[in-house]
This record gives sequence, C-alpha cells and structure tokens, in this order.
Amino acid sequence: MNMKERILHFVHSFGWPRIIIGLFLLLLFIAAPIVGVKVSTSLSDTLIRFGMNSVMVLAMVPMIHSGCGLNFGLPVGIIAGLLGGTLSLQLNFTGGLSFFMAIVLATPFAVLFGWAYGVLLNKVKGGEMMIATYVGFSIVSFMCMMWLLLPYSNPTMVWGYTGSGLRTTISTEGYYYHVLNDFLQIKIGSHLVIPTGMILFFALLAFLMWAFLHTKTGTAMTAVGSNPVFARASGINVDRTRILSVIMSTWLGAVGILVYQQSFGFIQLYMGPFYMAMPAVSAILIGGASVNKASITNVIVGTFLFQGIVTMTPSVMNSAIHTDMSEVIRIIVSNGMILYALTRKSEATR
Amino acid sequence: MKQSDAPLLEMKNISKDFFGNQVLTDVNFSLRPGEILGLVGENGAGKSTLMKILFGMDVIHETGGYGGQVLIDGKEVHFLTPFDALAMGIGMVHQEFSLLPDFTAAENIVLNREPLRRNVLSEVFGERMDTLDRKTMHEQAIAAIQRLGVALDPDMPVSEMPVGHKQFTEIARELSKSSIRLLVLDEPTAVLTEQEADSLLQAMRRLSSAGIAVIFISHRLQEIVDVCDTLLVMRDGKIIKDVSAKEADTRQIAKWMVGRDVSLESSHRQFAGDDDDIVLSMKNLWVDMPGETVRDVSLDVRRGEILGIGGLAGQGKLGIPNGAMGLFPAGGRVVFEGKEIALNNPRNFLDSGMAFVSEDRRGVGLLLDESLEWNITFTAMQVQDKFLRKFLGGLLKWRDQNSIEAVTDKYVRQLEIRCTGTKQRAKELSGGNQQKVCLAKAFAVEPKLLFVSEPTRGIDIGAKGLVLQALREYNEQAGTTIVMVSSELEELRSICDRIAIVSDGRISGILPARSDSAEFGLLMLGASGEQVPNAQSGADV
Amino acid sequence: MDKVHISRKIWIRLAVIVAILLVAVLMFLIGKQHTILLDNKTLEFGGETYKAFSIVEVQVDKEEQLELAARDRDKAVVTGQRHSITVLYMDANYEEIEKTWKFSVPLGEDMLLLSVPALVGGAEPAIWLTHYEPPVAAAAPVSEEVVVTEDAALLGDF
Amino acid sequence: MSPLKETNWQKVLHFLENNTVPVLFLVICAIGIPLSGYSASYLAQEVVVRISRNAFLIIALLIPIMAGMGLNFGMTLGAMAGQIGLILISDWGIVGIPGMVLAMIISTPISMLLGWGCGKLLNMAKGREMVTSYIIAFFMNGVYQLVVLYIMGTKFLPIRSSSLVLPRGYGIRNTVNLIGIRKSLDNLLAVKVFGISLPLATFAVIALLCIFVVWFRRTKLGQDMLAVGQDMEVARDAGIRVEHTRIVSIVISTVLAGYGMVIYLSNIGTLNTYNSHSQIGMFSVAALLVGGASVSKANIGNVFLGVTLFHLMFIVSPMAGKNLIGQAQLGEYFRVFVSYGVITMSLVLYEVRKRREKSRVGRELAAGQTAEEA
Repeated sequence: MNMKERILHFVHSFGWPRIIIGLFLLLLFIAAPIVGVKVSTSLSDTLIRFGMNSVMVLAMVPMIHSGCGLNFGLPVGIIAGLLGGTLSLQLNFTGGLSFFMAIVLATPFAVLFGWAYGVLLNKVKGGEMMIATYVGFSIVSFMCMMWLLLPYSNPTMVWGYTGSGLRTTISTEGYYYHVLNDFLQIKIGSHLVIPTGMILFFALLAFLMWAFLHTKTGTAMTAVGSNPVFARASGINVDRTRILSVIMSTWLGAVGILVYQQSFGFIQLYMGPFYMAMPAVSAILIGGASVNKASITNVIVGTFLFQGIVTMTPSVMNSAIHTDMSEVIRIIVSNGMILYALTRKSEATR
Repeated sequence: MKQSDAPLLEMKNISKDFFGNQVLTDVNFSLRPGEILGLVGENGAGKSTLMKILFGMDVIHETGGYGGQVLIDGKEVHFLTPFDALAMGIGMVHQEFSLLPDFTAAENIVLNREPLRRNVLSEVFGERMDTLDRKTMHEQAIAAIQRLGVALDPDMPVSEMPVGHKQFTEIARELSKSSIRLLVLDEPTAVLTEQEADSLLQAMRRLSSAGIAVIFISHRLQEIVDVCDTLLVMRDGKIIKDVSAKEADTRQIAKWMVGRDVSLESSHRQFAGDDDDIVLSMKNLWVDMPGETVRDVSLDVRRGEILGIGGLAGQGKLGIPNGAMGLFPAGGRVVFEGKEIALNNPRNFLDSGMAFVSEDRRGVGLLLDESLEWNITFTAMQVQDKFLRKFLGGLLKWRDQNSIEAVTDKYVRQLEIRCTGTKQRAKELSGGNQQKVCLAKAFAVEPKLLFVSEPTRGIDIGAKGLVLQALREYNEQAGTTIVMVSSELEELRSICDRIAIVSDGRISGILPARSDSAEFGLLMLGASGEQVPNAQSGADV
Repeated sequence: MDKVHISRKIWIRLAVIVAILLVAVLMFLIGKQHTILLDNKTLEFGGETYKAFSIVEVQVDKEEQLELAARDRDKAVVTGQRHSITVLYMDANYEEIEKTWKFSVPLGEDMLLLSVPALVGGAEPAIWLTHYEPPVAAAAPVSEEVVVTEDAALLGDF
Repeated sequence: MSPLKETNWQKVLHFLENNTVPVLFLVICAIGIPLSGYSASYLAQEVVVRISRNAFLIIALLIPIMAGMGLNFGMTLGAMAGQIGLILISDWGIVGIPGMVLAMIISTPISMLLGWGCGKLLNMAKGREMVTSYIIAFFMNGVYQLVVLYIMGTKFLPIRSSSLVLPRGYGIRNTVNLIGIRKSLDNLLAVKVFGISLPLATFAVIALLCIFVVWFRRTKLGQDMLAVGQDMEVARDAGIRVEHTRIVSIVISTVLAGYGMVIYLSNIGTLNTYNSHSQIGMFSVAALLVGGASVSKANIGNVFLGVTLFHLMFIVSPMAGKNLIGQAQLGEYFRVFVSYGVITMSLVLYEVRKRREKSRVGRELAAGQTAEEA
C-alpha cells in the first residue's frame, strides 16, 4: 500500500523518535495480516479514531503559535464542551441539531474560560506548561462537584435513584450519536468504513485555522510565538494576542470533545477529561511539532501516527502474543514523546 | 628574588582578530609587582579582549587563539581556562557582580574554597560530604577584608548590601585566594559613590604596597591619574600611549582616547536645522533599561537633522530610544510634532510616525525563524495595514503575498542584501545583512523620524559603509529626521549634524559634529557642559 | 599521597557495600517467615509406626500452646531458622511428660509438616519434619482480575 | 496613633501575602472541623498517624528545592523503587522490621539509577524542571507497569507466591497485602498519651531524617546546592560542578522517596500496585505547599505544618460534605479540587512574585523622578 512510502516520507523529516514510531506503526500494519488481523478493519478503526481526536489535537496549534507552549490545559476547553453537550441534552435537542446546539452552547463557556485562562497564563509567562496542567486538573476536579450540584433534570443524564447529580457516563444515543460519522459515510467492502462526515468536519476546522494564520492577526500570532519582543516592538499587544490564542485553543478543545463524544457514544463526566490533554499533546509532537512551532500538517500526521499505534497495538499484540500491552505502550510512547520535546536543547532556550 | 629582573607580567606584541576584523594589533606592555597600571580607552578599543586573552577565556580559543606571547615571571604561559590564570595568582573583578544574593559576604568570599572538616559520611561518600568549618571560613573572610582594608560585615547577606560593599566583597574574594599577585579591576568604581570609590582607591594603594600588582580599568580619568603609576591608553586595538601617570592630565588622556585625524570632515554636509522647528522633544525622560539606565534626559530634535547620541557603554545612551519607543519601563514626557506620546506602548510610538532600529538585532530586531519577507513587511503590515488584501469591507485582512514579495525585492536590491531569496530565513544571513533587513523593516514603515541604535555594531567594514550610506541617503531624499545612537564617536561625527553625549543617564552636552574630539571625550567622561566650551548642556535646551 | 587516599576511599566504600549486603542477608535470615503444620496423625515410616496421641499439647517457641486431639492438625507461624518445640503428652502409663526439642528450618521452605508422634517417637528429623506443598485449589477456577492501571487521580486516601 | 495602626495593618497584610496558602487552609479547616463533627481526640489521632505515615516522603522533596530545581515530581520514581522492594520481600516472605529494611536496601540501587537518569534529563531541560520531572514520572510509570505487569512472574523475574501473581500466571495483582510488615515499625515502640497512641519508633526515624537534612545544609555539598540554587552561572564560575550537583540532589531525593514509600505502605498495610506511587508525588507536593513552602524555599517546618493542615482538610471534608449537602462524594471531590487548587495557586503566586521583583527598579526610578520634580 502506498501508505508505507507516505509514512516513511513523513517520518524521515521528523527526527529519530518519530522515525521509530513510524516504523513501529509500519511494522504493525505489516504484521497485522500475518497474525490474522484484518488490515481493512484496523485501518477504518484508525480513521475513526483519527476523526475523533484530530480536532482536540488541532486545539494545540493556536497556543503553540502564540508561544504559550503545549496546551496541557486542554481540559479547560473540554469542560466547556461538556457543559455545552449536557446543556444541549438537557434542552432535549435531538439529532444533528443537538450537536450544533452543543457547539453553540459550549461557545460562551469556551470564550469565558479561555479568556480567564489566558489572563492567568499571561501572569506566568515562562511557567505556562506546568501551571496549565494544574489549571486543567483544578477545573476538572471543581466541575466534579458541579456535576453533582448543578440542577440537571433530564432523566437520561441524572442518577436514577436520587434523581439529581449527573451520571459518570451519559449516552449520546438519540441525541448527537454518530451525526458526523454517518454523514456521507463510505463503505468499501464489508470492513473498510470511512467516516467522511467527521473527517470533513475536521478538514473544515483545519482549513479555517490555516486561513486564520494567513490573516493579519494570524501573522501577528505567529510572530508573538516566534519572538515576543519583536512583536512588541512592532506594536503588537502581545498579551491580547496570547489571550486570543488561548480562547481559540479552548474553543477547539470544546468542539473537539463534542466530536469525540458523537463518535464514542458517551459523554464522560467527572474524572473523565482528566488526562485527555496528554494524548493530544503527544500526538501533535509525534506529528513533528515542537514546543514553539506547529502546523496543520503536524496535526494530521501526528494524529494519524498516534491513533494508528493506539488502535493497531492491541489487536496485533493480542493475536500475536495473547497479551494486551497497548496501554503500557501508549503511556511510554506518548510521554516519551513529550519528554523528548521538552529536553531538546534547541527548545530548552525558550 | 628573581622578580626584580623579570617583570611579573609581560605581554609581547599581542594581536587578535575575530573572523577577519582586527581588534588587537601588536600590543606590548609589562607590569612589575606592586605596580598599578591604568588602562583606558573607548568601548571597543580592545581593553576587554586584552583581558580575555590574559585569562584564557573560552571565546579566545573558540575564535582561533591570539598572536604574541604572555609571559609571567619571564616564562611564557598559555592559560586554557580562567582557573589556570587563578593558579598563577591572577584574579579579576568583573564589572557585573558574580555574587550569590542569599549568601553572606563571608560565604561569597570563600565560595567553593570553603575550609572543610572530615566526618564519618565523607569517608564513605567523598569530600563533598565534609562539613563546612564556619569558624575558619569567617576568619579567612575577615583576613581578606582586612587585607583590603575596608569596613565590610562578613555576616551580611549580599542582597542587603549597598552596591559598594558588593564590589568590595568581589575584590575580597580575589584577595582571599592566597597566591594572588595580580588583580584586574574592570571599572570597579563605576557603581560606587565618591567615598566608596576613595576607600577603594586607598585599598588599591595598600595592595600595591603589599606587592600586589593591579590593572585598573576605568573611565573616571581623575582616579586613574590619582592612583596609577603607569597609564596605558588604547584605541582601535592599539596602544596609543604608555606613559607614567604623573605626566598626564585628564584632558590629554581624553584626547588620546577618542582623538583621531578626522578625515571625513569634508563629507560633512552643512545642515543646521533651527530650534524653532523641533520635531521631537523629550522632557525628564527616565528609562529602566538594565545596564543602560536613563535618569533624567531632556533633548530636542530638529526637523530634518541627523542627531547623534554618543557616550560610553552603560551610561544610558541606549536607554533613550528604547525608552522613547516603550520597550522598557519609562517615564517623563515625549512630544512628537506637538502631540504627547504616551510611553510604555510601542504602538503609540509607531502610530505617530516614528520607527526604531534596535541595537539588539537578534533579540528585538528580527524574527530569526521567519523569512525576509515577514521580517521586512511585518511592522508595516501590523501598524499601517500595508501589504494586506481586505475582504468583507476590511473585516477579513488577508496577507497579500504579491505586494509583500514586491517590496521585499525592492529593499533587497536597494540595500544590496545578500540572500538566496526573499524566502530565506533571517537567521541564515550575516550580521551586516541582518542589519540591512532591520533598516528595510524601518524604511517600509516610511517613518517621519527614525531612531537607529548601534547600526554598525558587530558588522564588517564594508557593510558599515553601506549602512551609514543608506541612512544618509534616506535622510536626504525622504527628509526623514534621524536620531542615531552609537558608541563609535567617529561614526557619529562622520554623518551627524549634532551630537549629544550621554553620561550617567543624563545629557552632559550637545556639540556640533565638527567640534574638537577632546571636548567630546571630556563630555563622555562626565564633565558637565559648563566645563566644555561651546557645548550647550542638555538640561537647558 | 593522593593515590593512597583514593585507594583508601575505595576500600572504605567496598567495605560499606559489603556490610550492606551482609545486613541484607541477615535480614533475609531473621525475617524469613515459615508456617509449621503441627500434625498429630499416626505415621507409618520404614516399618516403624508412630502412633498418634489421643491428646497432646504443643508449643513452638513462645507461641500460644496448641492442643491437638488425635488426627488433628494445627499451624504455627514462625520467623527465622532456629526454633524450639515443647510437647506435653501422656505416655503409656499415663504419666505427663514434657519434652523440648530444638530444630532449625531449612531457609527455602515456606511450609513444613511436623509430625508430633514421629518427633516424640524419636525418629530422624528427616522423618518428623518434612516439606509440605499446599494443595493448589483446583476447585472453582479463579476469575481473571481486571488490572486498573490508570491512576485514580487522587481519588484515594493518603 | 493612626500611623502605628497603619503599620500594624500593613504587617498583617504582608504576613497574609506571604502565607496565603496556609492561612487559606486554616480557614478551610476552621469551617470544616465543626461541620464534620469529629471529636478532637479522633482528629488528633488521625493527624498523628498521617504525620508518621507521610512526613518522610515529604521531606524527600526538600533537597531538590535547595538545589533550585523546584518541586521534584520525579519522587514518584523513588516510590516505584520502594514498591518493587516491597513486592519482592512479600514474595520471599520476609516480615517485620527485617522485611522493611530489606525492602529499603533493594530499593536503593533502583532509586539511584532512576534518580540519576531523571537528573540527567532535568539538566537537559533547565528552566522547566518541574513540568519535565512531572512528565518523567508519567513516562516511568509506563516502564514500571511494563516490568510489574508483564515481566514479573515470568521466567525473567520469577514470582512464586500465588497471592501476588495474577491468575493469568504473570504480572502482579492490583493490590498486594503487606500484612507481614504492616505497622511493624509503628508498633515497635508505641505509647499512649491521653488515649492517643504515638508510634515513637517511626517518629524517631523521621527525626533522624530531619537531623540529616539540617546537617546536610552544613556540608560542602549542601552549600554547593544552595549556591547552584541561587545562580548556576556564578556557581559555575566559582568552579562548582553545577550539573553534577543537580543530579546528586535528585538522586538523594529519589532514594529518600523510596524509603519513605516503604514506611508509608508499611503503615497502610496494602500496596495498590498500579497507583499508590502516582498519587504519592501529587499528595506530597500539595502537602508541602500547604505548609507554606514555595517552589524556591522550603524547610522542615513547612513539612509538618503542611501534613497537619492538609490532612485535617483531607479527613474532615468528606464528612463535612455529607453533613452539608448529604453527599460524602462531594467532600471527596472537594479535597481533590483543593489539593490541585493549592498546587496551582502556589505555582502562580511564585511566578507572579518573580515578575514583580523584576519591575522594582522602574518604580524606584519613577519615585526618584517625582522626588526631583517635587
């Protein structure tokens, strides 16, 4: 399959850890048929997971561009998304409309949270990443309390016996379940399924991002990330630009989780969003981004590689050595990647 | 002993070049034990390079070593690291303190040479587990302080010290190194008050009488004359004068320092704007720029002129444009074309039609990772909405690639920027070309007034000429007023109409470019305007 | 001089490491836990028959005293190698006899079977103190337990 | 009269500013304790237990802070080493104090190795040590799982005891019962005072560690760490081996964390194989910060104040939540939130203070100006 060359080509321009990861994935794809795993199935799994996660990975781009570093605070956006989603369910919107409304309802929260989060990050220039991580944790654990207290009433969402407090997982069945997956879905043979709608949706957002980076403001944002002092000396309001980037990241995070849910089928509340930042962060790094440079290509390549590994490892491993080491491998790969990015000399200067 | 015949230190026809540009040529001098040698010269005259060679700093090796010999007690030596120099009993006190704020004077003085006591654990885990012998530490510190003969509390944390005491602590640290025979003091008095400075000078005399030689680098000529035995004047990497301090007076020295046969005299155009047409006026400007603090500057700029701002490093000349632009916290009043510019926000500065080419090319001037196109057009794009295509009634402002390339091309040709193309990254260019890119960036804004800071710092002769030429032309053709800050007086004199000299964060005087160099020299060295004939003191313009 | 010092340092360090290793071994020896099954069953061995007591009291080290009726089995958990066992029984002519034996447990063994009759009967240690393999609970196949690897994010006690 | 008041008021403000976190916690506890309705003696007993359980671990954080490397989230590595030691001894059936000592001895080389690697990496990430050490902890967690879940119990690393190994035949179970060493240190020498039992032996060990830390500050190495912590460049100019010093500080911290983990788990009595360690880092850091430590300054006082306050909050919040809204769950989420909130807050305060320092000079100049004009 021509994907081999494509992956190889990508990987060669991305330094050794990416080469290893790429080759590993390649190996998995080669091994798959040998150990009797349907390549077509795993390929469509990969595509679906790609669609599910790509938007959240895209959410990394604005903040990296504006020099706020890797957005470990993605949960902030996710929370906004959860609020949007739950509200949309609460108001009993159904089908495509519920998804649209979820995004609409999530937006004000995303903007508000993003703004506050951005203001905070401006106060702690240089220490963004660590603090972002903990802001994420704090808001998640704070919302844990809110999920219990907020007066949601939709019976599909609240605990049956008490009638109050949201469940830990809420099905999106009958609401926006698979609204994107099934849109223009293409079935090739019995196994290869392409979730066209979801991928188109990502493509749309990706295009908007690309376009934004070609506008005056987008240019300013890139400059702020590349050299804040230069930007300042060119009359840019660095802080405002950074806040804008954080708001964008947060909003994309919110949309990202909604896309994830509509495909996954469940809204995971409470500790659900806790570690969601990690995979997104490592995905974009695997895609060739660095702590202060990222492009749409990085997003696509990274998400594909990362999700490819996450989907392929369990199936192949299971049928090969009858143990599922995928979890461990995921942890090692993703965190190893982040570690590599953090400890690279070139970036340690910033 | 044999010290009598062979001098303690001798440097024989030392020469050094950084990638082709000669910074030291054939430097010779020698130093007897207990002798105090005064070393004076403008910034960039080669003083610091000379010292770096003496201490075998890495920069020297990394840039291909030096020519000539360094002899100690008549034997040639090659120091690979400053620690080798220390081993031979040569110590240096740098301008900027290298002290640990939370440690006491004593702890700083014996830093990493603490007296230790062995204990059980250190037998197992090695010397580093030895306990500190605080008592002896204290004694050693006191000994060093007494040797220096100043009042300094060994138990006071550095963070709570007045700046003078920090200086003393630094020196005491060198003295506490038992073998010390030669001490280099790099502008130790620059930060000191009068009394502190005096006590330091006395300390130096005491040291010399104790047989310790001192190399004293200072811009306060009076001190040099007072304390030194011999005097070394450097200029352009050469030793201009090597005289006994007795037969020199400050005015002479100043002339030696800056005085050159001014050949560019002829090329001076006769332009004298008048004080009725003031385009920019600053009142009581203060700027908190680290190392270049501006305390109280009042300065008027005439329309159409090229005003030079000179002065020694660290006196605050760089602070003026940086503060005016708002890159560093500043206060006071800046009035441009009659309307006041709010400080601390570059946007106001740019909007009012001024531009600034920073001395810090890589830090402030350029987007090193981006293309020339971006570097040149960015400011104009952001400030004046140039090079943009507007859609939806200006709601959507799209980068206009064509016009960007066009204008970049124009400047690449006009300023002869050597590059593979307009897409090349700024960091891949040579210093000179980077400087030109910075100019292009400023020109692209088409400012009414242009601040240029150190436009020729660290670029080769050829590029220098071009850059200055470009500035001159831009001033004459576009009629743009230019305020140029430079530490190279000759450069200023070659293209400026008037030159203001900054000293200790204040304007010490403004002279026509063709005045006698000695007068500039004196102004630089802090003589106030009154002492210098035909110089208007800055304060009352 | 310097050389001497270096080698001295190395010696000291070696000594320390060895000492630590010794401590480790020592800890292993004195900390090792053994389960001794005290068994009051009639034991046939090499023609000899050691008859079970109708009732016997056994005490290992300073553990609490155990009363074993015929065909009883009880266990004592001990740490370390050397132990003593005190048996209080009635002989043929109903005289109370209290006897104490010293014995040491082989390091490797987790569980041992000590036959009191054989012990009292004065048989070889190899006979009255034997290795014991606990029967593997073949019954009721244990359900595979799901491993929870992702940490509960502070939702635990501390 | 009035100016005096003024100054006092300022004093109070200044104190509050420098001790925001502890004060905040005092308030939380003050509200929470009555709500929870626990008796004083119960709380006292609990706090005593928690101190004996956690103090050692938290003290392990002090040394990297000395060396200016911030909060060492990499202490998790030490915890892992300690757990491996415990797993082995419970497989070998070594019990009591000997078991604990053996576990510590086993953990030491592992901790050293991990700590050394961690230090190496942190030297490659100067200026962002904390986030890096945090990620290292995650990364090593993966490696730890690889070893414990897939290698232990195989022929490479045999585990005999069936109570440890998963039914599938390899890998360690979710929980390991440490009955053999449970409380063996605490009960070694326990006395009752006013119905509160004090595990003196444990306290003695902790006291020893405190003495070591205090003494350590007086050693050459300690001095070097303080120097490196203040200014790496100056230290390097003075000939101090900066990188090495930093690595050593991490190694020491990791080893201590390993010992701390053994003590901690021996007190609890069961080992959650796959998340005891990952929680420890977080909790210890939180507790230390609650005690008023900052990223750059911490002392033994902070440790004990921190443990006390943090755990008071920790113990009372579920009950308080229950009595307040009738949901213990809420209280549990609350304490999680507070733990993270505290870390966030102290990190932010630290960064903000750092920046405020920078802008000081400007204000002085401005003051000078106005003075001149006046």
